[in-house]
Amino acid sequence: MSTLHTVNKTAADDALAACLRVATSGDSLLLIEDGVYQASTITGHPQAQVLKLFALKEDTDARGISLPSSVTPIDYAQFVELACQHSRSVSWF
Amino acid sequence: MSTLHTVNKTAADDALAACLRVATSGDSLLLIEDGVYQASTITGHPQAQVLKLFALKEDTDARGISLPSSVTPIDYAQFVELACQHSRSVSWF
Amino acid sequence: MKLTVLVHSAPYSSEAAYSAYRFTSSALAAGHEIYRLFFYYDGVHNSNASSTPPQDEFDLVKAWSELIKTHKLDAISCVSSALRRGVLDPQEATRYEKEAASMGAQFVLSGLGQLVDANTNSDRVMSFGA
Amino acid sequence: MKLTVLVHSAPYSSEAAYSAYRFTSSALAAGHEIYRLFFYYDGVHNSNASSTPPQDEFDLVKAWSELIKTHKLDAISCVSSALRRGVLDPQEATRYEKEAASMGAQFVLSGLGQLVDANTNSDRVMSFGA
Amino acid sequence: MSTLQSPKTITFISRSTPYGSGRAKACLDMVLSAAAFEQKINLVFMDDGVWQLQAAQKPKSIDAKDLSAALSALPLFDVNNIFAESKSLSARDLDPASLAIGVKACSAEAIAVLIRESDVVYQL
Amino acid sequence: MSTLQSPKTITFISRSTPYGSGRAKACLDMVLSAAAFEQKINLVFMDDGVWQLQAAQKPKSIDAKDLSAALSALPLFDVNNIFAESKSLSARDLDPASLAIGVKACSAEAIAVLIRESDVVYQL
Repeated sequence: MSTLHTVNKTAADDALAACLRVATSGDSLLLIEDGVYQASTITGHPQAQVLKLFALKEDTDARGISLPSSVTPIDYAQFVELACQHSRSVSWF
Repeated sequence: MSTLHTVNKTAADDALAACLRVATSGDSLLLIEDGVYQASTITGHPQAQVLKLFALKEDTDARGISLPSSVTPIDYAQFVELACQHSRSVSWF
Repeated sequence: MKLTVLVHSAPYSSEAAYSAYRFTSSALAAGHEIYRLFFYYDGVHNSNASSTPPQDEFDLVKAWSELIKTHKLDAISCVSSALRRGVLDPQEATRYEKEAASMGAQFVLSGLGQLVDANTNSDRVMSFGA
Repeated sequence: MKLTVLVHSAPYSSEAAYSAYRFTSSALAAGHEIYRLFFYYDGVHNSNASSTPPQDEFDLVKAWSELIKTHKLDAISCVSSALRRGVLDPQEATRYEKEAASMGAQFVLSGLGQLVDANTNSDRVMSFGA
Repeated sequence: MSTLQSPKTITFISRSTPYGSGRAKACLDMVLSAAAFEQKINLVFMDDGVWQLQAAQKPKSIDAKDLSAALSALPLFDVNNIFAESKSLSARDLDPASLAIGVKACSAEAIAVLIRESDVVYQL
Repeated sequence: MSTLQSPKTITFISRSTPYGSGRAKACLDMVLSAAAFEQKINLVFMDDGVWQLQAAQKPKSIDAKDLSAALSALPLFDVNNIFAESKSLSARDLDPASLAIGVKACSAEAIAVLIRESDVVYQL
């Protein structure tokens, strides 16, 4: 019954904040596109502690961003798998 | 030598904050489009005190927004006048 | 699984349409079925066959076209979004007396009912926007 | 005064192109000269004559066209932005072997050099974007 | 189109201002289309989306159609589960009792429950 | 085109990420065009625009061209007044000494001076 959330905006936008307010324990959060710029700060959000955290490797590589150990890099094939493993997705943009 | 700044984004965006950091005494700030949603809070910014503050009446009317007395409503004809009275403009979007 | 991909954004102006393309390609490569591609709002620009990026840049419109042809995908451009944005098929161009019909032959103009249908008949819907 | 208006945004997807139109109309009404309209980035969609909004909605593409015609304005659509976004004139459509040329006859495809020229020869440049 | 089977529960999260972009209108069109096919609909306003609920909009001044008027027609299409996040309303100094249409002010936790009970969620 | 007279001072404020939208590339194209016509150019990175300066970008992974590589060619076009706002850099934990190209870290006050001394300012 869990949800996959994707966020593709930097901290200049309120998309991640909205997502974190409504994401619940067991949900997954995948940072894609410009969302990967928030990988290093997301673990500071209390609400992020109960989520499984991922970032799209193609997008982190493109931008020269390295990930903290709490955020798992995945590729597009694994992104598809994640989408299938969750009951639904919410794309925050 | 003064500058006309326009801002067309809500507080969900960092456009106004950037504008306020670099706008200087004697500059004018005109809120247009979604920027008019910041009319009621802009006077709380210390940097806004040294600026002449305007909001585009067509956009406040459209959105049902009322202005504090510190922000002057102007129409498109006055917007054109403002643009001509200043040496340059910066559109923050 | 049966997946539907909803695309809200134009090529070039944001990365989202490219991400949707990569997601779709990867899903097909993994053996999933794409029930429908639905291009909505600025996403309809993905169906504009007149798009001509520089030769050394990735041609997303062409890539979608080839993916749709190869896998015989059902690719719908939302008709009300597309009309506003000037992406017409020959039939709509004739109806509205417009000279140019730029929509690619791989795409079909249709309404939001096709997205409601996709909700019902897909296992998952994935949205991409900016 | 001589004014140049730079438009970065498409109709319908944001209000910015509409604001640019109102600003331009008001400047002309006040007796100012519009040295140039320059449509850049997503702004080139303002020059797509195939745009067909619902009849009860404001038709911004048509409004631009009429304003340009009435006042004989110099209206330039940035060629590299327009090619990417599939807004071609007949000459570019022929050159790139595309079937559809949807750019309105009131607009001219040209390069960013025309914006540099406008910087030099206008008293003010006003930008609109989203 | 394949035959529509049993209705799905669809939650729409509308997070955009009414006139600054076309997103709010595009979201409403999706809602109306789902309503026409008799789906179970939740419509949630969050963040800048609550500006759509501001009273006394007069968008004729910018040649736009009144989005709040269109929203007020939703009950005619049997769209009755309309929510606005309390935190988003209060951050914008919007009084839930003085909005253009009747909505249920709710917490983020309540929105989380709506999402969990949905087959499909759209955010725009 | 009318004859170009004496060069103008043009300041470009680049506030967008390199690949999330086409804005950063569009801003760079404007800079290069102005440089080709030998205008006096200031290029300022603010807010998310400083992400364009991140080292070790490999945008081939998303089929994009390397924007930071293009930026590094700017001195060849005599664009040497390149600034990044210190506050924007530090907010993103970017070290001015380890960026993809050489820029002058500067205060918002310094950017205000650049604007005041410009004939035209573009923000993208």
